[in-house]
Amino acid sequence: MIHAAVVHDPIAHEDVLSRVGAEQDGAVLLFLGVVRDHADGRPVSGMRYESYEEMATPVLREIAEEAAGRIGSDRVAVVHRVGELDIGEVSVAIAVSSPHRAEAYDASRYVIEEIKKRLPVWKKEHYVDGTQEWVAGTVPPVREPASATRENAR
Amino acid sequence: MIHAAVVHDPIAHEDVLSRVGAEQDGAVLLFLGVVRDHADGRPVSGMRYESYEEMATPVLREIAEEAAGRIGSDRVAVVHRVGELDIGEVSVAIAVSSPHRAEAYDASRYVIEEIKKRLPVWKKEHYVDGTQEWVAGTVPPVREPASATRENAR
Amino acid sequence: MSVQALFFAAYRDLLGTKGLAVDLPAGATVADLVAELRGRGAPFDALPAEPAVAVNRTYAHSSEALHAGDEVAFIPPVAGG
Amino acid sequence: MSVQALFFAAYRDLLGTKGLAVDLPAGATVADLVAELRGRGAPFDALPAEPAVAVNRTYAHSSEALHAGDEVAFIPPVAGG
Repeated sequence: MIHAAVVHDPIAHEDVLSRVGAEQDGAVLLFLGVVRDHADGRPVSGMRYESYEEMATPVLREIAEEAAGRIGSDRVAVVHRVGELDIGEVSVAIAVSSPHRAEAYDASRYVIEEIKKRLPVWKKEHYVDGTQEWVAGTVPPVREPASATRENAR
Repeated sequence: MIHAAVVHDPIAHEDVLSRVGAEQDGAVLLFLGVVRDHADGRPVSGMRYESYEEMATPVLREIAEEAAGRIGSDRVAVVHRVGELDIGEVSVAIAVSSPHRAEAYDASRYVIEEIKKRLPVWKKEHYVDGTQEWVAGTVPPVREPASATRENAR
Repeated sequence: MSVQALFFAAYRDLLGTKGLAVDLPAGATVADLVAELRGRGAPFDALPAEPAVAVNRTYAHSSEALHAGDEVAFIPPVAGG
Repeated sequence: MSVQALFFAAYRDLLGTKGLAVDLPAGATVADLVAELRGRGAPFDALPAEPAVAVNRTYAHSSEALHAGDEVAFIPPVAGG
């Protein structure tokens, strides 16, 4: 089952991993994004993640579903944490399983790359010198003909 | 620290995962190879892995060291199991961590691909119908000028 | 008509507010909303001329027409993961 | 001189033995060992003419010279992972 969630509490990666796997799957992949102690050479003491939560949750699910669709597996689980994180804490966990390894790597990579491109989440780095800064991010892509489609949907 | 081992007991993937990770690492990747319930459409009930253990251990270490060298991280751990495995049991666990995700994916993939190419391990599939068969494998590559080098080394 | 503008992260810090209601003429687009806000002067004029925007939690083009009650979020460059 | 030939997996099943000592003339190569074994007839002649071989636990070319006491493993196509 596809699982996608934005959470405030620490991520237990075992719980994310346990959501994937099936008797027909020969490959399981777990990716963990972790707060590291430096950024562009500057010592970092921690990180604050914020999200537009009402939008982040459905976008994360959409990304997970796209990843699943690419590989024909519904064993994709992704959890993104927000709030204050210390060095070494997990900000995102992505678990995928599939019959063959190539698909698992493909789907895992797809999820993290799409998160970086379009998940409405921001992070502020706290530096060891006491200053803090929003991390320079990526402008999310916007599809062109949204207006007509939306009109029709109303 | 680079870790490579061929083991007979079940793999505890948490132990493999816990061998990697460092304060400068923002990406952690765990790959698990799992015995699946079918092969080329035939229902499988289990798998027997055999190795040329005296050679498999150093080759596995060599692969892990090459992967580490590619990405400039020494956080690479790989454990391959041999013996009788049931469906769903882990045959190989690969954990990698690195400052950035691209390197972690690269190193993880390198380890599993090289294992498939040259680790002296074989597997016999046990089919649900009671028959069993050695899995068709890959002829390992052999470097050309081994003779001269070896003479000099003696 | 009235729409609800939301500001996150760097935009919220810039403007000192999480969001505000904005009155717009019927038929106004995302671009019209951005122009209205930037026309207010500092600090609103520091918003980009073409920010990424989500209307009712879906990314929307600047030409998209708005409707009364829409939730229009100004999305700074994202940095998840 | 004598070398120790080892057989794994499908090769072991084929030959019905895990290994055996083989006497070879001084200066014999991997290829000479393979030829000697295949020359024994069934089941040895079912070994490939150019099998992958490891000498003292390192993959070796068929032209590699052998030495007394070498461990020469016949490596069927590998299938780890």
